[in-house]
Amino acid sequence: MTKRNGEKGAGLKGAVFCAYAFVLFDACAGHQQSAVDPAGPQSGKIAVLWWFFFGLLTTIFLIVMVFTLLTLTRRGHRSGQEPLNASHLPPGADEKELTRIVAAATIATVLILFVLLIASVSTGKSISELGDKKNGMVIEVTGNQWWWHVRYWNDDPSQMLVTANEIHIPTGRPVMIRGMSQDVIHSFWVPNLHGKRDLIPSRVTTEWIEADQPGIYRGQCAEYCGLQHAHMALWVIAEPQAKFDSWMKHQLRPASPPGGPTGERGKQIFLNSACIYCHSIRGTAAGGQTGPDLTHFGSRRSIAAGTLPNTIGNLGGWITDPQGIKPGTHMATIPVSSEDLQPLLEYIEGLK
Amino acid sequence: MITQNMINVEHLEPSDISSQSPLWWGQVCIVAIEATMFSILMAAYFYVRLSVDVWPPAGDQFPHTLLPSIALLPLILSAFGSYWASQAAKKNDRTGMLLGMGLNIILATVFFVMRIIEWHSLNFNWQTDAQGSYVWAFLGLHSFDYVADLAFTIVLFFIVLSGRYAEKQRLGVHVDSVVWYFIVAIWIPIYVVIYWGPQIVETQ
Amino acid sequence: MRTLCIFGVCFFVVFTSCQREKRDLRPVPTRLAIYSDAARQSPLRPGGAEQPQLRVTNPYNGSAYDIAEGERLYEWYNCSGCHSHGGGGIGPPLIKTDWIYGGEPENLFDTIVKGRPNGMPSWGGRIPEYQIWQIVAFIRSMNGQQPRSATASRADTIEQNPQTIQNRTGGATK
Amino acid sequence: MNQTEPIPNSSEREAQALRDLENSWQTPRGMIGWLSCTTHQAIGMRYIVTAFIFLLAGGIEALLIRLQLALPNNTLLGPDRYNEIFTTHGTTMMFLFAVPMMEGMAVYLVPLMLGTRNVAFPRLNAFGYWIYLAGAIFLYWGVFTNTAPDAGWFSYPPLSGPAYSPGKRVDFWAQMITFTEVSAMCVASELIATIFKMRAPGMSLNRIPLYCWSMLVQSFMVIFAMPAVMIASSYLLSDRTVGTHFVNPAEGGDPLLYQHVFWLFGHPEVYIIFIPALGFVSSIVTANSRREIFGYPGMVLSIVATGFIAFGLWVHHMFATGLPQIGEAYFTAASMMIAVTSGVQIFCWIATLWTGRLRMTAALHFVFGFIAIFVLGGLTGVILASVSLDVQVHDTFFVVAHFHYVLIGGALFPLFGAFYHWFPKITGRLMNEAVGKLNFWILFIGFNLTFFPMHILGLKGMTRRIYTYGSEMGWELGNILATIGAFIIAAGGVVFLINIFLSRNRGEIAGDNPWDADSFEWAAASPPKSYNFEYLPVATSRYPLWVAASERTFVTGLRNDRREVLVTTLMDAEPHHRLVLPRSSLWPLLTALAVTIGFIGSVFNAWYITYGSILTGLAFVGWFWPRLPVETKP
Repeated sequence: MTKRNGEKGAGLKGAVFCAYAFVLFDACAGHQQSAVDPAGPQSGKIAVLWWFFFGLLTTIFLIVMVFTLLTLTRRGHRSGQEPLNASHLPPGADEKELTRIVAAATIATVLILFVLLIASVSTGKSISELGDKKNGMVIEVTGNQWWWHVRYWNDDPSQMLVTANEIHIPTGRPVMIRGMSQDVIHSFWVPNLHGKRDLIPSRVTTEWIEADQPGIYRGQCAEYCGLQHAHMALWVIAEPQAKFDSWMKHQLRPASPPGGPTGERGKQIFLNSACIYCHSIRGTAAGGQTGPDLTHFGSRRSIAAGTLPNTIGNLGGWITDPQGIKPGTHMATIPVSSEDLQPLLEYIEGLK
Repeated sequence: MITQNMINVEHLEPSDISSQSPLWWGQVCIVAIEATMFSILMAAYFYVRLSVDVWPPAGDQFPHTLLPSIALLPLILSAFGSYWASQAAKKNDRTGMLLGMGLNIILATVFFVMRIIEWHSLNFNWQTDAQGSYVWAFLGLHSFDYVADLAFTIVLFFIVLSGRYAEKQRLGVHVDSVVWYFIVAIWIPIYVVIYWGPQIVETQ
Repeated sequence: MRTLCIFGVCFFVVFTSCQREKRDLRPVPTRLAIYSDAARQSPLRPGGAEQPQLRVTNPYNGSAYDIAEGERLYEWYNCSGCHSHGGGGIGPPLIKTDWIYGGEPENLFDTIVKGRPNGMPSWGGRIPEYQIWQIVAFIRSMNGQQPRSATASRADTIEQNPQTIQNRTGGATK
Repeated sequence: MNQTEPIPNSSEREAQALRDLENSWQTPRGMIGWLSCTTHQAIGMRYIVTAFIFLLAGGIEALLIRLQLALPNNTLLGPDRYNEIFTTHGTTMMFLFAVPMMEGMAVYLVPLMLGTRNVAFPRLNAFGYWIYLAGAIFLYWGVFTNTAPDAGWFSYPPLSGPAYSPGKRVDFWAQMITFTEVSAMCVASELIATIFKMRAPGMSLNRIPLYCWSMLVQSFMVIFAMPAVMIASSYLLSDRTVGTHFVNPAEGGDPLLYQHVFWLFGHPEVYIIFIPALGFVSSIVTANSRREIFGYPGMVLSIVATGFIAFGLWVHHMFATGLPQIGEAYFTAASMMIAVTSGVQIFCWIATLWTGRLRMTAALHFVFGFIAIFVLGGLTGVILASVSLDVQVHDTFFVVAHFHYVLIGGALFPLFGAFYHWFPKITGRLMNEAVGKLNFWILFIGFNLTFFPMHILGLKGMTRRIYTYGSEMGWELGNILATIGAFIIAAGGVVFLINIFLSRNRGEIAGDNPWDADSFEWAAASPPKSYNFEYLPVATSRYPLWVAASERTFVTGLRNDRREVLVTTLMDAEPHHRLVLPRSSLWPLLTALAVTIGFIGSVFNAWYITYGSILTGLAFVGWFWPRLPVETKP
């Protein structure tokens, strides 16, 4: 008897788990990197499909569990039936009925799967139709160990904007992400906007995203890409078209000159250091291509692909000890003397 | 006393040389493994080939087709030697086994020499490009199997020659022929892929 | 006997853990590297007096991770712009045995740190010392002076084996 | 069964026959004897014990992973150690625990269930074990010498290629795969030959125990799936060591091709682990519900169908790489079809339990746990089959949760059930049932606590294989729960080990058939003699031990003074001929050593392929060399 209660406990526990699940799902709402908190038509359709699957499959799970646990209660009725009859087979009538029930359950399974298949394929189809080549804009995202190179495509080369680790998009306008990779396979994933798309060397993969309302959404590399896979995040900032346009206009301008003498000194320090082998700042002699573009670094939210919030203190820590903050990163520990550090930080942070 | 419930199997043969033998099934499993491997490799070859425009890659010669085509003749004939040996093994015919295996070994060696000559004339190796890697993988893997089974046939030949053989060794001759048929048969699609593949699906 | 076996196994395990796979993810940050005395370009010394020799060894000798890092940095700092992939171009080839300024690790280090006349810039104080050592380790690997087991068979990008390239062009003209 | 000896005045002959059997089947004593052993019980046990040790090793690695992830911004393990540990954990669990464990159980149980005395190729069996052991030691030698692989258990190039994984780490991984796949293919071939040709007379295809059916299907899957991983790992190894371009896009190779080939193996691999578990469940359910299994033909067909379908859905691991839509729809449909075949099995078990008279043993507890967990894992599998949903949850902790539900729920729980079920057969003593049920509850609760929150973590955006995360991500609660759960699972493991050690020495004596079960292994002594059965049994029914004792039939006329077994026909299992199996031999070990030299050497120097081949060839000649005097026809 106690055993039976135990098995019933399993059912109870299942119910508790479900409740717990709902609580936690609820907690997802408003989260900046959540697959069930859609902020665009693509992720919206996926979320609808998700809740449809979730509801149907949970029901099926509960039905199967109920029947499984009911087998235990039936044992109670029959506990006196030992020893067995010689054939070890219940009466033929029972078997026939069972056969019918199992066959019906199997057919039901097939039908339910058909429904799910149709739902899935039609969602996939409607998502793929969301892209709009006429009105859309194209952003090239190139994965690197362990940061994102971003280029806003424009037919006019002078209007092509290069930035890193942060994507601004206008709301209500479809955006095509053209994914590429410089080294290993990465995966571009901003769950609030759309599912992930792998960035594969030697290939170009594409995906359309769109944001319904202004907001800041976090994305992260989803394909294991080596030591610092954990610290390869990016931000997608959706803002109204007008705001986006002014952002774009600002970003296309070369770097603003340093504000004061300390900044000017910082600029000289930067240009005379090895920083320039990897980083470029438009409007100066720094033209390195292997690291993120720093032209408007000060306007970005984070340092080192989402590793740290962008503050002057964090930047100081990052420049003096990148390997301590992000072990294995390709950012070199450039020798900067302590009196040079402050002007350098001021200059870089001043690149709004 | 329940005497009627016994099946007596004393009268059955203490060994068997046919597809009823477990060893035959074991060899068939090995054949299935190898066949799957080569099939996947061939599929991979075409996957890679169809993803580029120019094939073979610039600088690689088209493989010659004359010598490999002529070489098919001794190869296919060697399977008949193998068949002869396996039939003789069933009948416990020592001369037949020796002649069959001898024929098999000689023809197989002839084929292999022709392959080496052809192989040597390729102007690319496994490090050159993907086509080189695949061609060398096909040739290398097949040659590995080929040499292994040829060596096994030679060992069996000497065992039979020495007279130190019984059912087990005769069964060995029989299943050896199964593997040999496979090695001959799988070469034909590989031959088509290596020597004709670049020309059949040429897009230049 | 059994204890002996266990000791044997422990010995085996400890001493086969070689340099090859060492990964120092947080190398000693930055010292301004001046090792002018360490690098000896000629056995001749001024005044004939034997001066005490300062020995420097490459901490990354034989380390696969650091050789690979060196290879990356070799590209990133555009060494290949002059030296190509070891074959030389504007600058001298690096796949060779006769070096103007010596081919030992400390000589290479010294060359990179100080720069050399006719175009080789000085990198000392500009990039961290550990990266210079990584580049040195990579350069040595191009000459086959690193263990085979620690060097990559090929790059993922382009064919670097001159022998193969030669075979191929040779074959094409045949 | 001794009383069925037909010859009058038989006791002396009987004793002589037993002595002869004992003499011809026993393994020689001493170290050499131990190394040359070829009996299936011993080899099976070696597989089981070795694989269990690797389960513990993989478990410890899992605990380290969980400790690192318990708190945000944790610095217990650096990124390099963490990557090594999760790679080793996955590799160990898939290749060094799950597959060998299932093989070991089969090597032990299948000949007993079929009513024969050994597998068809006993020396190949021993060889397979030595190769597996060598591969396992090779990988862990790497782990302990700071050469652990760190590119994930599927090692996608270019990350695992020569440029981004310097050193020998990935080579160790790839070559370990070669070892285990050779071992798996040895076992698969010998199981196919055994199940096809060495069944008890009368055990026609429709009387084969479901466990043996599942092992047959599993073996065929190994035969057709393992060549794919052989190719994938060879691509990687030859690219890394001799500079080929199989996966190098710059020279015409293709990194995606590696994924295709790997998953062409990798997806069937999951079923290779899971299908034997279906067999365990069927055996346990039949014995403990004390009725014939419901829907035997449906069960067999669905196992076979699972085996086929498993080869057609590998692409659902690659939905995020961007495929043509028509392909996506096909693979979605194929992936969902698996739910039908699994559903049929679940329905049949529930029907059997429904109408049976249950005996709630510890083993049956694990079966109930299996149904609960596996059904949930299967349903999340349906979610993963949908392309649109998959691109959201792929490579997140949702997937981690899913495959732990199907693999731990679908394979480990039945396996624990099988331990409890067959322990009395293997040792002669029953395991403690009360501790067993406690063990079940600890594992069940710990398991759900660990892996259920991972579903939610995945939906909240926590990607796989990250070694740390920021506290602003809102992932703390799920992670700390999972870590607590992991330690509860570990406690369950400890309870299991205690139960094993106590029961082994002090457990209740079991007798031949403690569960009153139906299949032939319960007709043998507990533990089985080296020759399994004094007289090979004849199958007169699908449930031969549920036939009244007076109607059971046996085989006589096999010679006892050598290792003779009976070969029967493929379909109807009519006796066809007798077969002499080889004696104990050192050659399997020597051959395995030769192969090991070739495999390990070739990681460092390609010429070792040649040296190893020559050594292996010589060893094989020794293996097949006719012994003097040559056994001739009597």
